[in-house]
Amino acid sequence: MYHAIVFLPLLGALIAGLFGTSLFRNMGSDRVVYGGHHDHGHGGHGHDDHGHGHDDHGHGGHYHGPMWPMYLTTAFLFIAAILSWVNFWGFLHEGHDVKIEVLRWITSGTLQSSWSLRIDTLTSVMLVVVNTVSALVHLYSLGYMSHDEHQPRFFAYLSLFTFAMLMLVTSDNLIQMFFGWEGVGLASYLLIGFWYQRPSANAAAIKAFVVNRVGDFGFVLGIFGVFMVYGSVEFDAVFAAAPQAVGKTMHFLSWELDTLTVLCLLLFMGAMGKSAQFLLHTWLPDAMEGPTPVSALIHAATMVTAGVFLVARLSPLFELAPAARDVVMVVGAITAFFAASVGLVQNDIKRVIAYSTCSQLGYMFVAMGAGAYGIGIFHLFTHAFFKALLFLGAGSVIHAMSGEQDMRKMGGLAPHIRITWAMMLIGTFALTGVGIPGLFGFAGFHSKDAIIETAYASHAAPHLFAFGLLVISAFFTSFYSWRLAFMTFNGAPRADRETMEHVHESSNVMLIPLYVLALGAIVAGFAFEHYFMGHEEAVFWGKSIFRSTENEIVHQIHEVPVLVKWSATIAMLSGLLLAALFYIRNTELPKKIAAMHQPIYQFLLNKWYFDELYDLIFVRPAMWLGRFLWKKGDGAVIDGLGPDGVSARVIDVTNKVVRLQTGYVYHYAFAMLIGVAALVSWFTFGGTH
Amino acid sequence: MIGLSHYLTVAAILFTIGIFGIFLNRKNVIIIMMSVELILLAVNINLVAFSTALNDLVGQVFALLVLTVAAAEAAIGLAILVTYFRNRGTIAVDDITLMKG
Amino acid sequence: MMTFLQQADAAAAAPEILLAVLAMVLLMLGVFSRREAYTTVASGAVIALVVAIATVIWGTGSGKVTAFGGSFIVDDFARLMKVLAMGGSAIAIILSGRFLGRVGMAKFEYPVIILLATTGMMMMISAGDLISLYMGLELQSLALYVVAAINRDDAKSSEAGLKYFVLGALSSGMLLYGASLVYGFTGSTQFTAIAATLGATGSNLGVLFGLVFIISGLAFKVSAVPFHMWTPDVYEGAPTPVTAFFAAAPKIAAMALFIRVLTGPFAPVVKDWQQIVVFVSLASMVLGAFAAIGQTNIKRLLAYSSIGHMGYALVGLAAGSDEGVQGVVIYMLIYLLTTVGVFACVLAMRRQGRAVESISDLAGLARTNKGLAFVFSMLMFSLAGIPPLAGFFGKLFVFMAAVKAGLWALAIIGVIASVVGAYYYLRIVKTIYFDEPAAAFDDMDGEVKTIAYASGIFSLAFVVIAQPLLSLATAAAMSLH
Amino acid sequence: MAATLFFYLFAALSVASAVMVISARNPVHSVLFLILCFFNAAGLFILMGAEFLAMILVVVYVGAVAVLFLFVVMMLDVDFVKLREGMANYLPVGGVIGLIVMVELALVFGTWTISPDALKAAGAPAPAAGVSNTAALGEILYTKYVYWFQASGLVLLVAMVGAIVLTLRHKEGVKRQNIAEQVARTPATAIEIRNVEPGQGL
Amino acid sequence: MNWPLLSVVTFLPLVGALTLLFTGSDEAASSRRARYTALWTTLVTFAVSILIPMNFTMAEPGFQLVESHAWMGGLATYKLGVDGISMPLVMLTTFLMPICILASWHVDKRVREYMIAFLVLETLMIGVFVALDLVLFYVLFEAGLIPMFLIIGIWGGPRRVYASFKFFLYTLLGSVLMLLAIIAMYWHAGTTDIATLLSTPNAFPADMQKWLWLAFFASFAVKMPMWPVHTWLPDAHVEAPTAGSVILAAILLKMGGYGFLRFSLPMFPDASLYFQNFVYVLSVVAIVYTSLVALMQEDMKKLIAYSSVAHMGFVTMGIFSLTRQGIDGAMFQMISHGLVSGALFLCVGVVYDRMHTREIAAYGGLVNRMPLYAAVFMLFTMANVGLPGSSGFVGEFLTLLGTFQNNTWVAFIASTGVILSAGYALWLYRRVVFGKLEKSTLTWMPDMTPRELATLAPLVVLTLFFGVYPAPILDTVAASVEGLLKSVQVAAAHLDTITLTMK
Repeated sequence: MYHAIVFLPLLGALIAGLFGTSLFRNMGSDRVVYGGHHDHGHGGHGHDDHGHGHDDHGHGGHYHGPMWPMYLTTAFLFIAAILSWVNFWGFLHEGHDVKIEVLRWITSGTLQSSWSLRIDTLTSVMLVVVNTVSALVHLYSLGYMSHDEHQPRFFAYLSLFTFAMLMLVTSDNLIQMFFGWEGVGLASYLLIGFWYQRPSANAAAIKAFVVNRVGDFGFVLGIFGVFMVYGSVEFDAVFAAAPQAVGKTMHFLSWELDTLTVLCLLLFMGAMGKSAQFLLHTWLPDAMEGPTPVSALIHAATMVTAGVFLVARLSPLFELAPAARDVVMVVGAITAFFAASVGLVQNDIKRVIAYSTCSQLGYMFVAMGAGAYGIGIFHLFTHAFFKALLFLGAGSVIHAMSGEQDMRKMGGLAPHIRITWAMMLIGTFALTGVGIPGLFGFAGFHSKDAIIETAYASHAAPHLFAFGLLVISAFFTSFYSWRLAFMTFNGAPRADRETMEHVHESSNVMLIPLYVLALGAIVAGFAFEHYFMGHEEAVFWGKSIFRSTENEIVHQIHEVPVLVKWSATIAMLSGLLLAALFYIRNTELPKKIAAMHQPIYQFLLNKWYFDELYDLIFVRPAMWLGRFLWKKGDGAVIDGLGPDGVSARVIDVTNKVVRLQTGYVYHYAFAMLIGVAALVSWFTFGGTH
Repeated sequence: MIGLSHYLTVAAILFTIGIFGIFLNRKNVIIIMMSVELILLAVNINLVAFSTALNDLVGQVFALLVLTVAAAEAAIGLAILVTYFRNRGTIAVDDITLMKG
Repeated sequence: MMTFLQQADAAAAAPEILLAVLAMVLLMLGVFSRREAYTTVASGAVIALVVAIATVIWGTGSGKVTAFGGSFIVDDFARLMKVLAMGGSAIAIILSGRFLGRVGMAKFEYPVIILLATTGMMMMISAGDLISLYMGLELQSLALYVVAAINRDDAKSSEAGLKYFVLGALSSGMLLYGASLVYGFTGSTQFTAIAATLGATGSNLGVLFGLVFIISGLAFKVSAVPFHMWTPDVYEGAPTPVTAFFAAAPKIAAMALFIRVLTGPFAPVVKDWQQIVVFVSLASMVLGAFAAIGQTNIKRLLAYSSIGHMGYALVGLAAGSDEGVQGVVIYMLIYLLTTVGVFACVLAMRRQGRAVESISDLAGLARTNKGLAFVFSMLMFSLAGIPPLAGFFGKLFVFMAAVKAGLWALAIIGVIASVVGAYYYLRIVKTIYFDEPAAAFDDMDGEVKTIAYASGIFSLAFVVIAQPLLSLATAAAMSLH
Repeated sequence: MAATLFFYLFAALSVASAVMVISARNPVHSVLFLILCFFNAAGLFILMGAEFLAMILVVVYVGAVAVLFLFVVMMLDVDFVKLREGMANYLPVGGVIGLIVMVELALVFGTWTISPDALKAAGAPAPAAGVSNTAALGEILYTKYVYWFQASGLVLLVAMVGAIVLTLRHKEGVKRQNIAEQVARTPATAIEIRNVEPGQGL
Repeated sequence: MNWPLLSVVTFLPLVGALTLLFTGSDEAASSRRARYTALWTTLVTFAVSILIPMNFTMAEPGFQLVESHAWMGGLATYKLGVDGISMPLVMLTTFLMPICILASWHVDKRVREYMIAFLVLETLMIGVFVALDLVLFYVLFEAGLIPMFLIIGIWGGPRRVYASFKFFLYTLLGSVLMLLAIIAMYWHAGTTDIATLLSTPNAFPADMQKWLWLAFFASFAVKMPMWPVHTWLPDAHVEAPTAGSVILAAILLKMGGYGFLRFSLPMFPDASLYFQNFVYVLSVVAIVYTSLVALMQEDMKKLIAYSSVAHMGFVTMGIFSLTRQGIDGAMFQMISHGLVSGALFLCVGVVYDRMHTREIAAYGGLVNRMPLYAAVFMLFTMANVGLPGSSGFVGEFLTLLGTFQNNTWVAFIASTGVILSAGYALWLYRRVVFGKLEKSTLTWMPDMTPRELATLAPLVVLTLFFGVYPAPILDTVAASVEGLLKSVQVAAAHLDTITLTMK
């Protein structure tokens, strides 16, 4: 079963990739006449590739090949998803951990790692999340991507991504985890750049990959550190030995630092990259260049949560490194606040959701930092449903709007696409955390509000800081979520006539996933709260998450003041009201306020100028340095003093030497005399005889 | 009393003059050839002086052979000079620079 | 009553006597034949050399033989070097054949003079006495002056002869002066006696001065810096086959003499002459490498190349050890066999019957004459000392000796100079292989082609066939004791 | 005392004439000074007791070599006046170096002593009094040192052949008598009989 | 094995070359025959070489399949053998050669000479890896310059003369010092037999070791190439024909790494420890510096060449980490880089054959016409970036892991190379493959031909295979590396100032 869960997507990817694509269609023949730079005779062969706008369907042409690879791939995913639920069901009741070694991988001296499947509660939760969302996104894409000539490639990428993600969550050692880690990065890169004709998509893809690599840089150093300290990269061995390193220091760079803090922070750096945390978040909004299903799958539900998963998985280490956890909490809180603040003013429908994702990930990390791993994972779990729902819903909107993503050109869509509207509302409820404490709440209500309480209850040093930011973020979240909903669905249509005439509800193949996710967004919270953070918590998580005996956070959150309990709800309501005021009641107000506070507005609109800042301090210097080292370093200094310089000097010497050979006999004789005189003098005066 | 070193000194002076003649002369190849003869003469004086001092005839035999060879050398040298003159119409040392570098 | 010529002496000097007599016979043949006798005399000269080689190998006994009261030494070293020198001469005569005919210089005296020069070389190689040394040297040199100017209607050729003569005379003057000093300060001209005296009294300034002058004279003959300056001009000016001859046999003889003088009579003052040889060797390697780069004329380039090569050979001598001598012997052997091949290739550079000498004339040879191009390039790589070609092993052995003797500066500068030197050899390969082809050369003469190819094959195959040659060299080096 | 006087006379004259050899304006004068130099050197030889060599020096050098030089100088018929345009302009440097060598050589000679080993090494000890220098040389030259004697013969042979090959010219257009050819002449080679067709020329 | 397997493998290509040398005159027909002769020769060589691993005992750290004959008058012996370090490199060579020949199918200039040069080169390269005598090693090591010089110079691009000279003289200058060191070793140890030298602990006194080490370093550093003696490589790569670049990157560079492992480490352990930081610095600079330079390149091959320098930086760093993982990683990286960079050059060759330019700006949007090419190129780009699952990852990871054990700074800075490599590789890919197909000159481009696919397919398979299952290589090198480290450890035991981390 486990093999099927993990490897069916891989199989699907291969099938879609090899049989569905046009890889071999254009294969040249060896008889091709090579080499005509200006051979216009070949012009006729060229495709007419012009005229594709920046619509969501980058390639005008339809796919004409067989559909079965894609159906098969989707079917595989559904099988995997169902198996994952079966497995999850097992863990809800007396599940037991499983470890399967598939193949030996990197072995070198004491370093042993293998491809293996480690199934415990944490993994099974992730399996459910990944496979469910993935299966639904596959299904959705059958409709959404039906106009794209590269549909099979898309499916191949999706399945490949799923496989990598599964490898990540099932790994039982850090290296395999790193494989999955980078694998999802690759898939993300491929999918963001799926419409390769768009320069912006390509740029975003590279950005995503490179920024992720920055995180991976920390991650990989963390792995090295773990190996250095524990002599192993296998979780069981490392976790078993983890306490040995408590209080010890290690020599890292030029400092003696607390071992566990260093290791955890390095590993957390990986998490920051993958989960788009503050400072390493810049790629996520740009990643919206990819097709919308991708955003739903990768940039909302699964990949970006890998960082959270990592911290949870490594809870035995983080639990012993409180300093590191404080950092996690601070970073999470800042991210939550920062992303939410930026989300307030964005106009691209997907970007708003993207910032929302970023912000929600911050919440999860605050939970992690507080030591409430189960709660963080719970939010991860619920978030997957409603955020995927939002994205797919947004996709449906975009689909309806013929590819338009700018909310300023939407409005008044509710009557035309009622189902989508309903689904989006459910997603918004879930995200903003609508619910009545103690009674019922949408998914986010259970998980997100719990995190806010956790932050308050935590004993970590920055807990109040985190709490404050989270509450503000909750308010922001509510505001931008409703802003999105109102701007899109309410008011008068701002799109042109033609577009509006085309607005249509999506087909069932796209709506069914929405239903399923909406169901999740509604029930996932209260249905599973019990297991993830309730009374069954300890049993449910078993050994997959480690909490030290002093860590009582799960119980402490029940003892927070009432005001704290209500703080999230209040924030949510005020956000809702403000949004209603701005975007239903008085639609001129936002512009006025923006005009009044232009600096702040611009600051937020430009995402705190992070892109510009990074461009200024990393990208440009790197480029400048590269050019400088190339032209000046290699060219002028190394070649100039090295080979080229030396050969020039040799030529100089040669010219001088050759000039000595004057052709005059007396010069030759003189040279001989000088030689003799020198030698004779040498023996007379300086000789060592 | 005139000893060996006197003769040797004379030889050294002649030798030096010979060398001077070769590289200080810029105009006439024949002078160079005569300088060579001076050098050989210096050698001969050396040999004979040593021969006397050592009471050994080999030095004189050597000098005799040097004389012979010097004659042969002069013949060859002059022959070459003649061919050169026939080709170039000059024997100025400064002109012997078809080849250089 | 002493007999005029004792039998034992005659036997030891049989090859020389044979060669001299045959030279005179051929001279008579040439003088009294009615028509152009060049071909006949040349063939006769080659046969004479072959016979003399056979005599050296089979007719001079074995082990160390001295004759004429110690003035004449025949040992394995002498035998090997004589064979090499005579081989070089024979090849030079063979190479000269049609070339001289084409420029109207096919005089029968030419092979005769070469034979006499070779006799001189053999006397040098066997010299056991300063006077023998001088006589051999002069016999060789006078003949060489003549052949350098043999193309007497050519201004360059006679200029070459003139320069060679003037400087050669100066150098033999110096050598003689040195010889006279050594004679005066040791009381003898005999190598063994000199060695004995020096061994007993150690060096003194007079002997050292003599040594300096003698080394100067010898260095001139091997064209080592700073006594090298005649080389480029003479190489360029002399007719190509003559240059080939100059580059091959006389170098062998001079180097042999160099070795014999320094390791024989002056063995006791090895520390002193080592300094001179190190200097000379270093200067030669460096100058050879640098100056050659600036050349456009292939013969001139080869002249500088040979200066450099003599520098490398002297590295072995500078070591002042058996390994060193062995290295020099191997080096000279490889140098000889490579050089004749190179000159055979240069002789093949003819267009419309006219010889061309510019490096750029080789452009694109690889496409007009694949075989010649390949051989030429391999020989260039060999001269550059790139393994697995023969030239590398020559360098290897001399540097081995230098390293063993602790001459690190010499070794390091030497190898670096060899890299600089590689540049100009590469440039020729580049011209041959990379450049756009110029007009094709005329068809190669059969004998030139044979020699070129044989030399090319030797330099390629040395890596496999080295064993017997190395043992010969070892035996030669050992026989000097 | 007389020996000393003569030594200085001969030495001074030979050095002086050597200087003139290389500095005379006219090469003919140079040759003449060379001859003078040789004469004085011969005098030195006699002072040292090498009479035979002194004689040979005069006979061979003055009689043959110097005269040869004279011949060539005259034959080449160069405009010598034009040639003489001063000495080298690097005389100072060259002079200094030359002088250094000379001084160093002189230094060495000052220290010369005959080591006992050197005396023992004599290859051909000078004969006892009574045997003339010439006879003593003759004794050994053709016996003990026949090898060198023969070698010098070869050297001379090379010189002869070389000189001839370089300078001998068969002038074109000069008719030479070839006796053998003339004697061997027959009517068959001398007369050609042609049958001339009437009305047509040859 | 009672026949000289290694000699046969080594000299089979030479036999092929000689066959070509002595046959064929008619241009067109002989070109055709030359191609097939070369292809078959290399294929047969590869087939025969498969016997080497089959007859190889993995657990045995010493040399196997040893042959020995007298040579060079007692100075040296003709001795061949393989161990875990050389065997993979031999296999890499024999494996890549048929691919190179196949990649050169469209060479139409002086085909016979071309094939001869490659076959000779193959013999020399195999010989370098199997030689067990210092002199023999040196001879073969150096001799490889000649065919490579000709390959670059005759069949190269516009600046081929400059590039070939630079390549030749630079590497020659590096090696001649090694020759002197070899000689010194001979006089000191009395032998040039590598196996004997390896089995003699502390064969050379510490002071001497330093000089010997430096001399060997001069040679291998240039060959690798290490910063700052790397500048010949970009030029050579840019000008060399495709197959030449492949050989250069895939095999010739490995000789440097092989040399460090075979000589520097085990024979001069004290010096290796002494110079460890020195190598670290150079390696790290190489990684960062050349990655940055690669970022700005405008020529595809030059970019890949610079990236090669960076990757070789990982190799030297790993080797001199003196840890098991570092050395294993370096060995793996060498093999992997052989496959990946070779493949990348082949990829460039594919488009170069069509457009005759390597300028990045001349391309763009190739994926529109050449999806298969795009897929393959992507795979190797990712392998170059060191994505886990491709062979590129394993080596990079292990070398960094090994280095981290004894110098965190080095590992830290070197790891930034991981980020930069992603930058330049993906940017290259984007500029060449992605985007709209806007240039009219590109519109006729056909996708890869079956021949081109055949050259790349084996590399695709191996890159993925070794990425997923590196054990064949790691197991092969294990015993030898273990032995190597033991000898270093033994030698280092008396150096109490330096502690080795042996994990």
